[in-house]
Amino acid sequence: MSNTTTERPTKDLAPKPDSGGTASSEFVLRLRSRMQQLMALASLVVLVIIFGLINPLFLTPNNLSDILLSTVVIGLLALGATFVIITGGIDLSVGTGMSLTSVMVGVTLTYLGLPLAVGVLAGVLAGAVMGLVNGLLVSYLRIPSFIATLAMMMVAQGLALVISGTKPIYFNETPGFSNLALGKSIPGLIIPNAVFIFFIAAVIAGVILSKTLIGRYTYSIGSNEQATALSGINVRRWKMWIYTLAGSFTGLAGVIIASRLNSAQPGQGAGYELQAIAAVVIGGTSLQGGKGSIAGTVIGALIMSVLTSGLRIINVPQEWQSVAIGCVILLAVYVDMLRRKDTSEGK
Amino acid sequence: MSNTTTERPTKDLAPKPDSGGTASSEFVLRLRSRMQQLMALASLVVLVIIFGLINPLFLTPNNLSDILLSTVVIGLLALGATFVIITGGIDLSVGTGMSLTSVMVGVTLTYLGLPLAVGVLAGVLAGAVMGLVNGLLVSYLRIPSFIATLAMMMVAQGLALVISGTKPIYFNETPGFSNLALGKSIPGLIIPNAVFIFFIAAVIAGVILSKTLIGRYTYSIGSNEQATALSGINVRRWKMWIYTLAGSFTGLAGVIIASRLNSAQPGQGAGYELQAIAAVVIGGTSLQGGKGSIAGTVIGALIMSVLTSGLRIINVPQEWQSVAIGCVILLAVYVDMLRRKDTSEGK
Amino acid sequence: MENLLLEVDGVNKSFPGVRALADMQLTVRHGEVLALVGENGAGKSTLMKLLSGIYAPDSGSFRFDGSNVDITGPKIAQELGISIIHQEFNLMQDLTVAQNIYIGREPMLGPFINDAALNRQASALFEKIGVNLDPAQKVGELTVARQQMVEIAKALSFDAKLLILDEPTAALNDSEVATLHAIIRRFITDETAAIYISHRMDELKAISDRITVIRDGEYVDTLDTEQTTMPEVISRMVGRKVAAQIQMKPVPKLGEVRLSVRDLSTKALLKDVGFDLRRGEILGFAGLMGAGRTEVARAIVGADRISAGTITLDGAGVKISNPATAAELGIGYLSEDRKHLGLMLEADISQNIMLSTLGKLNKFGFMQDKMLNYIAGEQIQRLRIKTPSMHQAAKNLSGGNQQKIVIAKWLVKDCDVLIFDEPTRGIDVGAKEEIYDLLDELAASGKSIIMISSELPEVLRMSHRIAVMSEGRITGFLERHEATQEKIMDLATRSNRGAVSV
Amino acid sequence: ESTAPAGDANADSGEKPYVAVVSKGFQHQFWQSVKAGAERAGEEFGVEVTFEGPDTEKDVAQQIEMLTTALSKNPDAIGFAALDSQAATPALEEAKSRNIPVIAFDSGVDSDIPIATAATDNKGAAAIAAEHMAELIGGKGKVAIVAHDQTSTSGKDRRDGFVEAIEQKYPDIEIVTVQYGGGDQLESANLAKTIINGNPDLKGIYGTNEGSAIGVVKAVEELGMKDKLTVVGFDSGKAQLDAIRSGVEAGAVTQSPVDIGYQTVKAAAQAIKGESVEKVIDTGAMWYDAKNIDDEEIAANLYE
Ligand SMILES: Nc1ncnc2c1ncn2[C@@H]1O[C@H](COP(=O)(O)OP(=O)(O)OP(=O)(O)O)[C@@H](O)[C@H]1O
Ligand SMILES: Nc1ncnc2c1ncn2[C@@H]1O[C@H](COP(=O)(O)OP(=O)(O)OP(=O)(O)O)[C@@H](O)[C@H]1O
Ligand SMILES: [Mg+2]
Ligand SMILES: [Mg+2]
Repeated sequence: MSNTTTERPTKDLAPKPDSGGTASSEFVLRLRSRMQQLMALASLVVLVIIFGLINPLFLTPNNLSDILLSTVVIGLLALGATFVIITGGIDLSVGTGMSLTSVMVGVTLTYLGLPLAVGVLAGVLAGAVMGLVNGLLVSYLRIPSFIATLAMMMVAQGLALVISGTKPIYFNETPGFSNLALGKSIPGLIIPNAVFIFFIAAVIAGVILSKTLIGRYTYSIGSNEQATALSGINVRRWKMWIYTLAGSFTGLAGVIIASRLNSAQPGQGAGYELQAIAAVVIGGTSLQGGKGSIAGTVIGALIMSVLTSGLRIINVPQEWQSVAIGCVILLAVYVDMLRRKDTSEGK
Repeated sequence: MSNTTTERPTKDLAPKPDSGGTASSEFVLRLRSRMQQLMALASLVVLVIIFGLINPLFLTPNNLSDILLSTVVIGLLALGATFVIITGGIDLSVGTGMSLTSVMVGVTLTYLGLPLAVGVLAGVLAGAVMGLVNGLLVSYLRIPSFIATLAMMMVAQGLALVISGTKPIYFNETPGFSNLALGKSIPGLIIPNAVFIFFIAAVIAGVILSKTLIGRYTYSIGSNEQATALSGINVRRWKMWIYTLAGSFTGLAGVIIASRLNSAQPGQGAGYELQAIAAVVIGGTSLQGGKGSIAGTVIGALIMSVLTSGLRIINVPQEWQSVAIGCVILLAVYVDMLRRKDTSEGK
Repeated sequence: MENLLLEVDGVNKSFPGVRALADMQLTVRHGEVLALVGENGAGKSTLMKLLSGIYAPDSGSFRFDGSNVDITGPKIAQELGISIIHQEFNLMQDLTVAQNIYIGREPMLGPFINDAALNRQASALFEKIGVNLDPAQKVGELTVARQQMVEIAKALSFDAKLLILDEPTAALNDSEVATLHAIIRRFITDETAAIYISHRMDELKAISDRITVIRDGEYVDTLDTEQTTMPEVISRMVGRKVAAQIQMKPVPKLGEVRLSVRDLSTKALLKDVGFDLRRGEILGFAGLMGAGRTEVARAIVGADRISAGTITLDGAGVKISNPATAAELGIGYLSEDRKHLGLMLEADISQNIMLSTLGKLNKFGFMQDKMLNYIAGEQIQRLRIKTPSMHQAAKNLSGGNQQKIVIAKWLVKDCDVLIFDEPTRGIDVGAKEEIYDLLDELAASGKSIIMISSELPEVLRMSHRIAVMSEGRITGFLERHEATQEKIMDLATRSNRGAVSV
Repeated sequence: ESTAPAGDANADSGEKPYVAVVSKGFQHQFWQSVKAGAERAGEEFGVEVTFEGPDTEKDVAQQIEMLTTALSKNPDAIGFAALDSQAATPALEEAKSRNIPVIAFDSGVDSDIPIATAATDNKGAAAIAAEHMAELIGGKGKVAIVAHDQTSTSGKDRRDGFVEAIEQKYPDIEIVTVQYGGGDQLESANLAKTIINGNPDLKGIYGTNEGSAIGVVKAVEELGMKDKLTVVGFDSGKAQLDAIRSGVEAGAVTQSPVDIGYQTVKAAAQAIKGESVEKVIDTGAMWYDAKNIDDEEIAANLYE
């Protein structure tokens, strides 16, 4: 409590009794909210520099491009999870859900032989439907999101196995499909399409979150759901759509991983949800709801993949890698905490 | 607040000045809080009956005893997790943490050749230390519990591998050790010790939670951390101890699993945390903090193991098992919701 | 000087962008009740938070009972004998009343908490101070008013020398206020004193010995209650002369019936509630704590489920299943519980104000942020919300300013029927008048208003007609010309006489 | 600790050549034995070896990440055990285009890029288990399978090899259920007990890897059904060896994990030097039981 004192003010800013905001103090407040992202970005840069110093191979364009590529799947999952987490919920279904949507892509393209675009759409749609079901469970049946999405995680895992016949579905008949993720559309650049798709998805998510109605309601539901409802907003319906939106990012992740592996792997995905949530939280989004940003999530996802890849490239033995990742995550979040140092006791 | 409406005793609109709680209204309130557990218990009984009807072999004493035994490990982890969750936190480190503590038991008994009791103590203590670290991170460094325990999950996994030299440690030199879990101390009863240990641990946990200061502050911190701090309670210190307490249950789980497998398996445990949390939440403990009970957690853990075992014994194909578990969890929680039916827009 | 329990001298405290206290001073004598008054955001709560160890001062000194003290935490304050009832509740909703009161001081039986003794202790305390609470009930199940009683009981349970009450009566109605005053008087001895913060001027006269006025974080003056008049206090508060007595405007000619409620019942409390609300009418709702006024409002807007009853709007029957439907139909509800049901505390002011109107401010799916900020800025000016910026988090505002945000939220929404539940809770006298004028204006422009209030003078001042509730029923309607405090109290204390129909 | 050679190290640049081995797993003893074999060959042939593998044998994507990172380290050769050969194609093609030789191991890589494969024929190995199971239970009755994975190649092959062998040759044997315990001992023990409880007339259970087999052994021990059930396992591990010695488990099929690792790195070292390597190195699988468990040929392939 006593640490409020550290929020010591600049004495010159005497309050105007009925101001609508002085320009300078407004600037301070905005700067502060940007700081958080700057800080996370700084952690990221520091990590890159450290790994680069230890092993210069880390900084080769090829490796950096690989790191970007390895960010894509967790990154896409994290984009969707950001929305859900800002509402104060949690989404555990993204990992196996991704696996289910990739199977749906497989069914569409390989089993049904439909055109590529239809397959992509099917994947995204499958994700959206899954999100919709999550949303219905959470908002209309009022099942806590942890339970609803945990159940969905199990159901998706089972369905992925059932639908695929417990074996991978390959995309050999759709030769263009693996180009979707791995092709290099921009001549001269070694960065594969998947990375661009991820960044475009991130920009879209960012715009939705900060500039549209559904984004605003995402924040306000997370800030105070009851107050939002009493302000005449149909919280249940919006929440349903927010989960649906989140699900479609999972769907996109399913499409990309299928394209990257040139196969739909029904058994994988478990465990990805924790990584995605970690990326979101490292990016400064609060699990209490109401706060967060897409930029933060992108940085968080990058931190995770830089870490994983960096530890491998500097040949840290595998058993020590997880120890190191754990410690660095703690450090990154702690530095962030230090900066934000506010009066509330963290949960 | 709004949900108070339906929970108000209709009769007691104008309580008498001499209140102190009329016997009858107190009784109603208590009954109501028991109801929740009764409801979960009812779900459990219904499940048992259904499985028994489909396959009578499910009800053989042997199978029932096996189900109890299979509840023990997740159940112990869930006991600890209950404390953390009631404070409004979450503990993701219980799974791999259990693995680390079982390795510590192995080091004590097999590598150092110390007596059995020391080994058991070492396991519980290792868990407590891990919990303490979690607690320090959460309360003094104010790292969100999700992140702190996620990091601990990774660190514990790595350390278990490092300390054990990435191989299992066997207890062949300590012949009594496997009796700890599997021996049958009560003549004539087929139920193994591990089950009794679990129930004793549950009773202890229950008493601590409902009758002692640490338990009271667990609820209080979960209800309103700031108000608790303003009431002059050293929230940080208590939170640290609560996590430590929770960790010691993880430690006990590590001892039991080591005894049951007669070996410490450094690679296992990942994924157990979600099962433990699921057991806690199915048992009616709220992830928002402030609410929950040990009895609920025990029932929740039993529901999980009855479900898993039941679906196997009635030969549901594995890929459908997870679908079915997901659906039953939903149903169990939904029924519980329906009963609690409040008018507010819930989370 | 002689006989001082507390001396505050030269205290400064600033927050980012806000100078909350500037060279503040204050003295409290043994055996007195010192009232502390000032406009919303004047710095009253901040000063009290310094005294109770929640904030640390930037500079300045505190002398308590003759020695210099450094109050570094709530525990230190408790040990010194300073006990505080905060403006905002600090209760653990999931714990029982007794558990809340004695947290940190539980009677033990070996290693175990002796809950029986705990409840006995609490019962004894309630008896001693004359409040009426069930020690074993969960606090979350209590009404706001009863929660306030818990806070009071908790503060009194310490053997405090100095009792600080920061707007303890904002959630109470007159009879409860009287109870509280009796409690305070019993508390005061030659050894003790109390600081009493309130915006209800009539109370100051009743309870205080001296009145300290502060303005914009600065000390203004201290007056003897006996020798001063309220208009004098008010003029020092706001720094200008205020009209002594506001003229009550005559009841205007009302329009046709807009909202008509019949036989409204809920499972919990309401029984056959029925009334009509006309265009341009302000219908006041009076009643004792728990009478069911809030519940009527919540039932109408669909926040609570109704078990029976019909609602007709502009002649057509409507089914309102949730507040969103209500809002679409043009019915808005301002909740009495701003912290839990009104505000997004972490979000900034403009987001809070615009929450109910966001749906109208998007073009091709994108939010019109310029427009949004413009409107929010207008409201901040109009209601004189004291803040360095519209991007300040709501939690950083003073209580009264927070209440203004909630009001602003419904002013921008432009509903035809507005239900205001305790709209002036925590708002200072000057601003109150402005809000009254605002409501009058709204009514004059054809809006229909239901105003629920526990302050009888406010109900009498504002309402064109008054509905009085008791135990979930409407026990009577009073036209403005016939309404008096006595008649209202009579109706409010009736029980089981059946509902009065419209 | 080994560090990767910086820069574009080659066999002739003076530094030790570097072989990156990406396996299918890491934590299990089986993979640790492969790792030991790989490291032994590394010492013998003077090459630097790193060894890593995904957390679970389902995580195809994680393995691909490991393979790409390995490529970033400019290895002189790569040892690779594919969880899914197709998924690895782009990375393998990159290796090919950079003239980095790839040696496949364990269940092999279904592609013509690897210049050599040191592998176990999992289906064949499972068939061996089936033969012995059939023989031990007298050619008829009910058996069950506790498998370690439903989707990975090794999991499927060891299940299918067993099932096919039984179906073709032993019409009187019924496989009542296949359940998957993820190779987790506790989980496998719990589910094996349920299978036994649900099928009182069960004759035998087959566990498809170390964790599964040990789980089955635990179940049989805990239920005291040592003499009533025939347990057949896969791989080794101390608990399994003990069970075979004590008679709880009839026997198991072992691969040659150490040899797999050894042969992989050996082939890699040869390829780096430009020597020719055998295209297929069969590392074999053999049955062992209480009788031959201490034979030199067998014991060399068992790990504790
Ligand atoms: N934590 C904080 N951060 C920033 N500003 C704050 C904070 N707490 C209070 N303030 C500001 O300090 C000033 C004084 O607030 P305070 O709560 O003391 O007012 P008050 O006199 O109690 O008003 P009210 O009658 O409305 O309760 C206000 O302008 C308020 O916005
Ligand atoms: N005796 C009581 N015990 C517990 N809850 C009560 C009691 N009386 C009323 N309540 C509940 O408290 C809430 C507030 O009561 P209500 O809104 O009906 O009263 P009110 O007339 O607005 O009075 P106030 O807001 O001053 O308490 C309602 O939801 C009601 O169900
Ligand atoms: Mg105040
Ligand atoms: Mg009310």
